[in-house]
Amino acid sequence: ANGSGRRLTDDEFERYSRQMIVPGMGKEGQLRLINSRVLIIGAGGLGCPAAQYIAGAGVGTIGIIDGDVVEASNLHRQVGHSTSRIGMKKVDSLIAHLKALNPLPTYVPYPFRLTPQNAADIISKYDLILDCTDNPVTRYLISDVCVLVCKPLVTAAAIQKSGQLTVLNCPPTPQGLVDGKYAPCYRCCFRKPPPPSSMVSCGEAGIMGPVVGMMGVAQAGEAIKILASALHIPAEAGGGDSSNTERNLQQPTLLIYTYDLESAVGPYTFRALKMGGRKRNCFACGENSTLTLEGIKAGTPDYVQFCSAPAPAVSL
Amino acid sequence: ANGSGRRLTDDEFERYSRQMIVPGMGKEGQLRLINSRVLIIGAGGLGCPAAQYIAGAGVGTIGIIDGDVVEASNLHRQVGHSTSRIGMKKVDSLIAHLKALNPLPTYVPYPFRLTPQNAADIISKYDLILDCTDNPVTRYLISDVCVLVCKPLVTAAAIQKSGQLTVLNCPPTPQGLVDGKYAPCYRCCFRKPPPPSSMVSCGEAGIMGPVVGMMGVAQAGEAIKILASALHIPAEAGGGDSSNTERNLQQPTLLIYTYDLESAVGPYTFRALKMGGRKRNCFACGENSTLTLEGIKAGTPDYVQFCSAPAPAVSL
Amino acid sequence: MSGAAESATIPITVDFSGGLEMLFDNQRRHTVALPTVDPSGKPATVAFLIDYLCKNLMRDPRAELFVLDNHIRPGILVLINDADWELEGEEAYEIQPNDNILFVSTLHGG
Amino acid sequence: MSGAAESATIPITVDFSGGLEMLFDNQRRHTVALPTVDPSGKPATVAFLIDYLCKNLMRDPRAELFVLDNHIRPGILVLINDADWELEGEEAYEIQPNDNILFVSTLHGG
Ligand SMILES: [Zn+2]
Ligand SMILES: [Zn+2]
Repeated sequence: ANGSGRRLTDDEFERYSRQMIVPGMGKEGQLRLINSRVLIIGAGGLGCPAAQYIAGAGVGTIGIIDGDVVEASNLHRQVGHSTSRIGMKKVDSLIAHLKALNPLPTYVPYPFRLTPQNAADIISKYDLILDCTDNPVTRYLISDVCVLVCKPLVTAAAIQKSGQLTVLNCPPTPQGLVDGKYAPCYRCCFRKPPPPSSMVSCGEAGIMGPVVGMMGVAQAGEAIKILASALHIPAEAGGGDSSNTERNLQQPTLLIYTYDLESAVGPYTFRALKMGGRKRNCFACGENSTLTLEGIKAGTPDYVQFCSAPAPAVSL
Repeated sequence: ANGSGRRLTDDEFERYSRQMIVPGMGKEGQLRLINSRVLIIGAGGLGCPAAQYIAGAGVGTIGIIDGDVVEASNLHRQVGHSTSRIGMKKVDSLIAHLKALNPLPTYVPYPFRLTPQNAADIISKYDLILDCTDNPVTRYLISDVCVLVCKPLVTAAAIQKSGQLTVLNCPPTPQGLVDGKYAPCYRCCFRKPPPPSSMVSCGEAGIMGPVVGMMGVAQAGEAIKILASALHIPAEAGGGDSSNTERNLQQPTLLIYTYDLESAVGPYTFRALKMGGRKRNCFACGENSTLTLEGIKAGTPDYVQFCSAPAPAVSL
Repeated sequence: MSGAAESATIPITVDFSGGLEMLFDNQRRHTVALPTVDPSGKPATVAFLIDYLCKNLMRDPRAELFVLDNHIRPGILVLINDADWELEGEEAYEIQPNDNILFVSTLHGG
Repeated sequence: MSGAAESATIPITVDFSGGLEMLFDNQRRHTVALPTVDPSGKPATVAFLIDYLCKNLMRDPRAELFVLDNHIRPGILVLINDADWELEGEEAYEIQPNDNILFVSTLHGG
């Protein structure tokens, strides 16, 4: 994916000139973006702003998967949709917006839910995955498949006045490789889901638009830098280098955004938390993992059951 | 601006429900937004994402001022425009996008530049100002007028891989009042512009889309919290309280975003810097200030000259 | 309270984020003077801190949103001075003066 | 160099942001062992640090992008431990061990 053998067109030169002259991007970085394939899972509050900047930057192929349709109550934060497209599949609505912004990329719509049955086929077609979903069942599924098909994952979440973001499995390392220092997967960082009773969706708990917007734009930012600088190519295979520690990949940062309605931006608005590396005993990427693509397709693990462990009947 | 005497319509209830249920927002916060007037100065890389979330949240009146037209090289970051609207005034292009997102607010287009002659008339019609411009001449003008007509200002800037944001003059305090603790203006924090030779525009130096996008969304976030929680109403006049220190307003935070193309988000990506309060000797808001609206209109100070102090003929 | 040694304490800050602040007076940062030793006389660990917070700082009856079976509930990250507690020894980590302990519930909305 | 006392030094970190890092080896953070006293024997201040950085750390000939007339150039903020140096005494502030000094050029693009 280094773009050799392809030149930029005049259209591309004009459209991308302002980011190509940024030190560190250049024609090389732009060609890497053009030759890259990004999958955005979820076309909601995270996926809309993320997709705008991914498309604007000129990523060559952009897949978007979501089974929902646009509702009026989405529009305060899902800025890639519109009032006239209420009732339309979110995937089609968002792609209509993105095509108007930048007609050059290839857009691939998947107007249905990601499932254990279709996940590997879809995810394996892309170079980098953005987790813009809204539920732990899908989050664990995405991460497991990313481990098995070796894809870097930029994951984010937001609810009410809090947002979180982290870069996982980057560069991707085969399952079971735990010697040395490798980047963790979602399960390494978040071993178990919260009990369902302690969870609420954005529909039930609410969400401030700029909170989820910040996280979505930040996801696009991380994706663009990974692809433009080839941070997802392991050092051995060329393109990266061994100073992974300085790149915040082996022990990635969990970014926390706390939006306080009663005070302006301040010292605690953003916190950068240091996560551990890949875990030897991780269910998905660890050395004795029994996780396989065939198993996932056949229903093992059972993601729904995993995320509905019994818990007290109260809600946070 | 507390919305008394006005009820939410069914349309509004449906559209804004997900943010109204966020603790601290409620119907009261939503009505304050609906009764508020926000002016966005600049419809570019900052103004586009800021406007999307300001409009989505339901701010009642949204003015947008910009004299430029849409160009292809804008579209990697100016996500409120589109390819088919290249050549159109940015103000009209952005408002077309915002109306499609949310038809309920009143949009007021100002398809020309902000000048010392028109600034006070326009700015005085709004409750809060977003500085989304791209040059110091306009930045100093905006701040000076905000001091004189008592408006809070959310200012941001971005270039290449760096972004900055701060909330100024909030709550607004009359010129010359420097006893006690009052919020600073732009000149209190940034006394002098850099020499022109050390400055470059986004056109010359380049800009990564997500960098300016993050700052624009963050501006919307700050504006929404100020208006929804009435942080811009001084304690004496009710609506605020005296714990201004905890609100990061008297000594505001300058947020710095550093986007490193070669490493993932990390401990130094965001920094929160503590600025001083209002300065006794500030040219604009200090106790012996001679700045007046009449003077500004008549050409004093000369903003262009102020921002072109002689300097070495090299560029950063 | 209830017989905790009143003698020496360790000054620390405890932060709650991601919604957990609702269980603790809606306050994101608490300054805590933690007893230097636990009731059995051993140095104060994170495990003791969690128990101490439930008994002394929690203003919400729903303790099960913070602890389950005497351990921090799944879906809550514990950060010791901004690093995942797994890098520091988890529950067994001995609290040091001026430590910052952050409890943050992981989010899933989007 | 040039006769600076080689004896005692103060360990500090110096950060550059907003484009200034380009003048300093494209590196955002530098660990600096600053002489405890300036050439005239007075305790090291921020003014001395600025001079020291120009002479010892700058890898770019365009010093005028960092200093003008022996002072930091307009449009650069100086932050001492994350606070505007105007809160700390500006150039006269005496550097303390482990201080973090950040130089950031103010931005105007948008
Ligand atoms: Zn793992
Ligand atoms: Zn001032």
